[in-house]
Amino acid sequence: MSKDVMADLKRDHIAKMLSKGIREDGRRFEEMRPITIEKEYVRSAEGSARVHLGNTDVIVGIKMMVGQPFADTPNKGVLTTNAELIPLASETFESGPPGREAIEIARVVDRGIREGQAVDMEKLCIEPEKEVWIMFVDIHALDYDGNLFDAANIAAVSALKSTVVPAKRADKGEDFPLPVAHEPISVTAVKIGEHVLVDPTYDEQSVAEARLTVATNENGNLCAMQKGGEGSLTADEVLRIVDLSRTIGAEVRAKT
Amino acid sequence: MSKDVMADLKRDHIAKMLSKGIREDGRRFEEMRPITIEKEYVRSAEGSARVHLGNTDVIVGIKMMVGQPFADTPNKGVLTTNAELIPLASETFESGPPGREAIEIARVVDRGIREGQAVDMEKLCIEPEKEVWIMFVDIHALDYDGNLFDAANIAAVSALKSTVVPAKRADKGEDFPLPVAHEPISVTAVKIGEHVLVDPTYDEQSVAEARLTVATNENGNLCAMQKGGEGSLTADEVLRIVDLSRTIGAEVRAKT
Amino acid sequence: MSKDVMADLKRDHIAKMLSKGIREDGRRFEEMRPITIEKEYVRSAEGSARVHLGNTDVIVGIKMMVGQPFADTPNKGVLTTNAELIPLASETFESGPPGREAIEIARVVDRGIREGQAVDMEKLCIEPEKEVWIMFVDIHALDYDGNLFDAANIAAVSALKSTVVPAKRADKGEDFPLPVAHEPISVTAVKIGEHVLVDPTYDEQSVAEARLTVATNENGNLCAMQKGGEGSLTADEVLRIVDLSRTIGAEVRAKT
Amino acid sequence: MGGTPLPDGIKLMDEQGRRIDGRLPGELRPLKIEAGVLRRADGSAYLEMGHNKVMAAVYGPRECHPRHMQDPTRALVQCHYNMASFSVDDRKRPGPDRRSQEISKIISEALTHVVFTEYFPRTSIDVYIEVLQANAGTRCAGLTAASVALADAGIPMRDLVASCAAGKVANTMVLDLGKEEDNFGQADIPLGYIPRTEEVVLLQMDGDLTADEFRTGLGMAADACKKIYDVQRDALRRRYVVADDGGSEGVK
Amino acid sequence: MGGTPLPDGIKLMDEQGRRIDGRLPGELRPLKIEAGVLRRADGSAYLEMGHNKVMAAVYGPRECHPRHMQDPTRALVQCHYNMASFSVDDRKRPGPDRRSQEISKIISEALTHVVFTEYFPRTSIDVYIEVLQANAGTRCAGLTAASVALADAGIPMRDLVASCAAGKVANTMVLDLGKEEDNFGQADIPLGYIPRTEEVVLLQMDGDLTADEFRTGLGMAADACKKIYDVQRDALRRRYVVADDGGSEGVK
Amino acid sequence: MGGTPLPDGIKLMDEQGRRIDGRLPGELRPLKIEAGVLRRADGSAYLEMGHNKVMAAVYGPRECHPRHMQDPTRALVQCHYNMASFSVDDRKRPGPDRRSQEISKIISEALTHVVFTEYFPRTSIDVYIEVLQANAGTRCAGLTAASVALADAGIPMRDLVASCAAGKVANTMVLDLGKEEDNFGQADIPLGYIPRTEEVVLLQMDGDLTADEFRTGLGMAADACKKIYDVQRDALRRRYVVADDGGSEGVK
Repeated sequence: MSKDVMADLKRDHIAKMLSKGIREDGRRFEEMRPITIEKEYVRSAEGSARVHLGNTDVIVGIKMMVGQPFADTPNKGVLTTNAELIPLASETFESGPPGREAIEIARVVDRGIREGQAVDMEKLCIEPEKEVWIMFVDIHALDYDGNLFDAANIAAVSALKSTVVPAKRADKGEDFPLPVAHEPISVTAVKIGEHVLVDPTYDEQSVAEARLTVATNENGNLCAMQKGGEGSLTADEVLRIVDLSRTIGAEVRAKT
Repeated sequence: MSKDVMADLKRDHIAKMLSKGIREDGRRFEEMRPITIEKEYVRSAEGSARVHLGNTDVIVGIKMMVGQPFADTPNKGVLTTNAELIPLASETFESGPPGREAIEIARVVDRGIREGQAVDMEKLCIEPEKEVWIMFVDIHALDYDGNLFDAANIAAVSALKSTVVPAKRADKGEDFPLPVAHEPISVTAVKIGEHVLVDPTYDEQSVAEARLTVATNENGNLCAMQKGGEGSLTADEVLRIVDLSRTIGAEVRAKT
Repeated sequence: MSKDVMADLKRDHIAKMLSKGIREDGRRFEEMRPITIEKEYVRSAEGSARVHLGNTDVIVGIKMMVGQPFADTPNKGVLTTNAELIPLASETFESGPPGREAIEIARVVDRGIREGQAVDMEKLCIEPEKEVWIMFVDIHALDYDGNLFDAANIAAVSALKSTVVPAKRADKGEDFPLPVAHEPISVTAVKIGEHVLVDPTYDEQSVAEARLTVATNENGNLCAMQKGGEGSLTADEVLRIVDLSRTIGAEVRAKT
Repeated sequence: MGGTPLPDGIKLMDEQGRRIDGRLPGELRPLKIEAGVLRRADGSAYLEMGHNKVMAAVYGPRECHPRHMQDPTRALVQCHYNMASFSVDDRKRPGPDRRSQEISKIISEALTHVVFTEYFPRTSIDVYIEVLQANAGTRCAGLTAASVALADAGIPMRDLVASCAAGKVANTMVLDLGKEEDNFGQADIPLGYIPRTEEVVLLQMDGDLTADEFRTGLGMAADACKKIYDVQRDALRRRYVVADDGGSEGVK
Repeated sequence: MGGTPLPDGIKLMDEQGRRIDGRLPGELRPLKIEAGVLRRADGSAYLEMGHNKVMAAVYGPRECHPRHMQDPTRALVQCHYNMASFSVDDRKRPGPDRRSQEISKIISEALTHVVFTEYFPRTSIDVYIEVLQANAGTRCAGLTAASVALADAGIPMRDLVASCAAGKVANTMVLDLGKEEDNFGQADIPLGYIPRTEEVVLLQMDGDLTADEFRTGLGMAADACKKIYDVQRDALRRRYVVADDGGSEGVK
Repeated sequence: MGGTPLPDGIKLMDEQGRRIDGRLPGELRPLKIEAGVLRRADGSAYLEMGHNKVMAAVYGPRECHPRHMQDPTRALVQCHYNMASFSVDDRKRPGPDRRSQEISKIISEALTHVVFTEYFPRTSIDVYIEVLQANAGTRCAGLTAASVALADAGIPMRDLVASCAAGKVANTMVLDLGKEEDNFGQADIPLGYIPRTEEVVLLQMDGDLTADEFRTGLGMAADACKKIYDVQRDALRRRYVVADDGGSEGVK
């Protein structure tokens, strides 16, 4: 019970502040937290980045392996995205195989990279139908203060941009930089009462009714979207968040 | 406790009626429930059938894949039978990997098909030791009112008879109908007190002391048998159920 | 609570006796329990041994299979050690996949065999980079009265010495005895209060503060070591146990 | 979206603006819903949408296991979306994969919004969606069917959720993508919607769309949900009439 | 049954009616049972039948975990049949497979019939069967051994269950199939039987049999169970005598 | 130890007695520890030792789940050692393998020795060790970091555990093996040690050593742990100072 009482109190407090136009950390409703990106953070990975989005801290490592293509895309590399929400990062994360929350984050980040055509997958073909590069995007949360969707997306795009395909080690010619073609950036907003806030903190996220993540490309086109939460959005709210995502996404992209 | 009290009351009621020669749905002791069979129910399967046995409702789908033979049967196809007792079909079924109940049903249906030589497995050899057809028999319960053994067996045999091996799709020559050689049919009976009833409902099954499933072929020969339940049977009861199975099995076979 | 009270009482009793120089079964502190070894206990295995160490009873079976070498050791066989602490052997063992206790035992036995170079793994190469012999060392506990580390190690070494590689069955030439090069023997000691005892019984183990397993080879060299338990050892205690292990290990080796 | 190149000889849209299965851009596939089709479940619905065949069943409110998941203030709506192994061309391995877990999560959230969960604290309302035959759009089909099954189970609800997708195919915004359109199209927007209150409760998108195209698609899908909503209500009405004819006590 | 063709040069029965291991059709393999062979378990038995080596152990009655499985009216008899990885020619992967789960289920049911479960409500009686060396007929060997282990544990029982198989080999009904007979024979009928009350508590069959052949096989197996029953009782009697000699308090 | 033959052109030790990374035999790799680096955890520490990068976090004392694991007399210290999939050259499959479970067990035991577990009955103190980049010696790095994280969490402790390995390379006893030395060396002795009380709380060894060599290595590692202990205390002192500067209430 006490947990629920706490949640109610927190919700009331946050909502009251929001009605005065104030977020708990002083940001504007449409403002991301500070972003810091450390590329090539992990030497054992082919590409990596550690991203702080406010106090949210996440590492993405890219590993490249030679393997078989899927039957229906014989001349394309394979993308595999995985998120480990290890209990080191939050008491709300549990040990064991990825739960629905981790799966959702991995799949939304994957969808952004895949549908946003971040990587030219045809250039990852070694021999059609036989051998291609398998690209593992592994998301590792270290400290969780909300909005892992965007933090992981930023880290993934940054890591991809720093990745060198280890062709020489695998006896497949010379090493080459991963052919990054686009930089899809996601922006996540939540709805709390009447208000729409981008880049929610843990506390904001925990009292939010609904969440919408929108990934856009350099040309402002949409490539992926995911609504979450048990509340609803109006079509107008959806369209407003789409607009926010296009604008803010462009600002974030400049930093990756 | 209330569950056990309920079970006791139910048992008393059913037993009292049986001693007057009456089953709860008015059937004779040696009478199957009405059977309806919809073949080719699922287009995405190579063969399929949906069977209603009274209110018990089950789908069997057959999928054919090219794969490797077992080392000790290099010139034969491979049979794999699987049962999913999904919680959609009954509150007594649980999510997760198949439990002992599902495994028993799958294995008894498998034994009937395999030992009854329903399919000429040598005709499923593509190249000895290298490539054969793998036949997946997937049993999916939709509504559970007892006696899944027989419902699944009937659905499986019906589905096999409707199966077309997709050789063309796999680039292995022309499509051909699955070579069905025999039609092993199982009949299940339970013992409640002094009485032996065929094709038990859920309620009858839940108060029965023992169960015996007997599968027979067109020639009246036995090909598979499985006793279940914590009660015992006399040898005479076993032999009587064997006889029932041969007679009733022939009637059921005519409908598949 | 009662369990803990029991443990306290047991500890007090054992400690009191030890302070008088007496172990519950009358052994000297530096004395192993009687060892009996039945080699070739299981005909279905390529090699096997059943070992009683006092009342601790364990079987090790060796199975040999043809498989692929690891990439970094292309001309060597592969060693895989597994322990099943099945609940038949003790009420403290649980069903299901191996727990940390079983994993530790398997890994310590594995380390002894591997680092002690018990088997000349290069002679298990069939064709470099392509085919080698995979050696499965399976440890099966039957009755658990403490010190499975040493019982399993003795059984493993004895089983290896009785192993014949079934080359003929696999169509790889003539059968030949497994090339056993060394016989690493482990000796385990525990610390209870001031005292160090080798080869602890279940009761001794359950009240011990720390455990040290040391495996040595014929030349008296150390090849593997593992400390366990929540207590500590002094460097002197460690070195004393190392010496014990060298002396007692030589005596045990003579029996395998 | 697919990313697979269109096989030779396949055209997703012809010169007359007809789609590969003959539909117009704004046309749904044939939709059929039947409520109350299972005996054992507390509520159920069977749905066909084009070549999709989906069964939904509801059990509950009932005691929530494991107990530490119980919410003392309300019921948990737990959806389990599952594809039968034979529902797709290449046999699917039984058991939940990552895709089905994601779908289960977002459908659970969408349904939670319409159930009066606060009436049934500490309980679980379990929604099982079984895809028997899959042909693109199964998550929408499943959500639509599950809403009807919840109502059939007599669970108090604010409203029904209707669901369908819009998408982009051959540079045209269309409704309710079929299998080839899903494989070779340009974008897909699955929507869960409450037509009466105009609320979006499920929304995903993948592919490549301008903001304008998205706005158009969202509108098309929302409009189509109104039609689906009518079919849902009709199924429940027929169920009620049948029940009434046969004596409502006799049905369950 | 096998379905594998008989390798060249192997004859399952010779002209004199002798089987491949020299037995007559109605002859059991050599059987040896020893009770009380493990210290840690509450009861145990070791059994050899031909080249089968099986160990059975019993723990309980003890508290049943997890708690929601407890039956307030009686004990649960839970059998866990397991084959050691080295018990067969091709190494078996550790852990339960479908076959062992099925066997565990039917042995649990057979043993439940003879245990006075109602004396120990809410408890579990756990029976572990370990196949150390397998050579056809391990489920019968396991059930026979488990009965003895239960009695050795002092669990109150109506009677012992004896178990063996009949089968058809080279067109002849025979007892207790060996490995080659199991691989290349025509039918197998594993039976669990209580000789005194003439009750069938475990029964399976696979292969191809006429009704008459089955009747014959059932009779043969039931008769053989009487002999096995004597060996079981003998093992328990020896155990008692040994215990008595050594002072009954000293044994456990 | 490796057993892999040394690749051509690689020498583990040169004529001057310098190791492959330029260190002298008794020299540790550069060590850096920072305490209190995570917000969400109750305590944390980041550690770099050579090319190892390790994060440790502590949660608790908190309620122990599942309940049947609770100890009514004390807290359980439960360590979970995990390698990130990208921390090694060949991607590691996510999830615990046998190696990480063994390491988790021995680190749990080592830490239990120094925590006043009796102050917190029925609770769990969870220690998470994440290896972000691995370069030999990660279990020692993890244990060293975990000690600092426990202290940072304010858990009452007898003392800190320091950890490092000695080993044998090119017939020389050396400290703190690097990756090539680990792969191609002759022996490794990971040690967990409490310098003040001179207690060994973690100890493993593998390879080939005479008793004298082992004695030498144990001594070298114990001495090195004193230096590591100083770096640990220094990290905690800096943490305190920083906290103090910024106002101790503001930090957590």
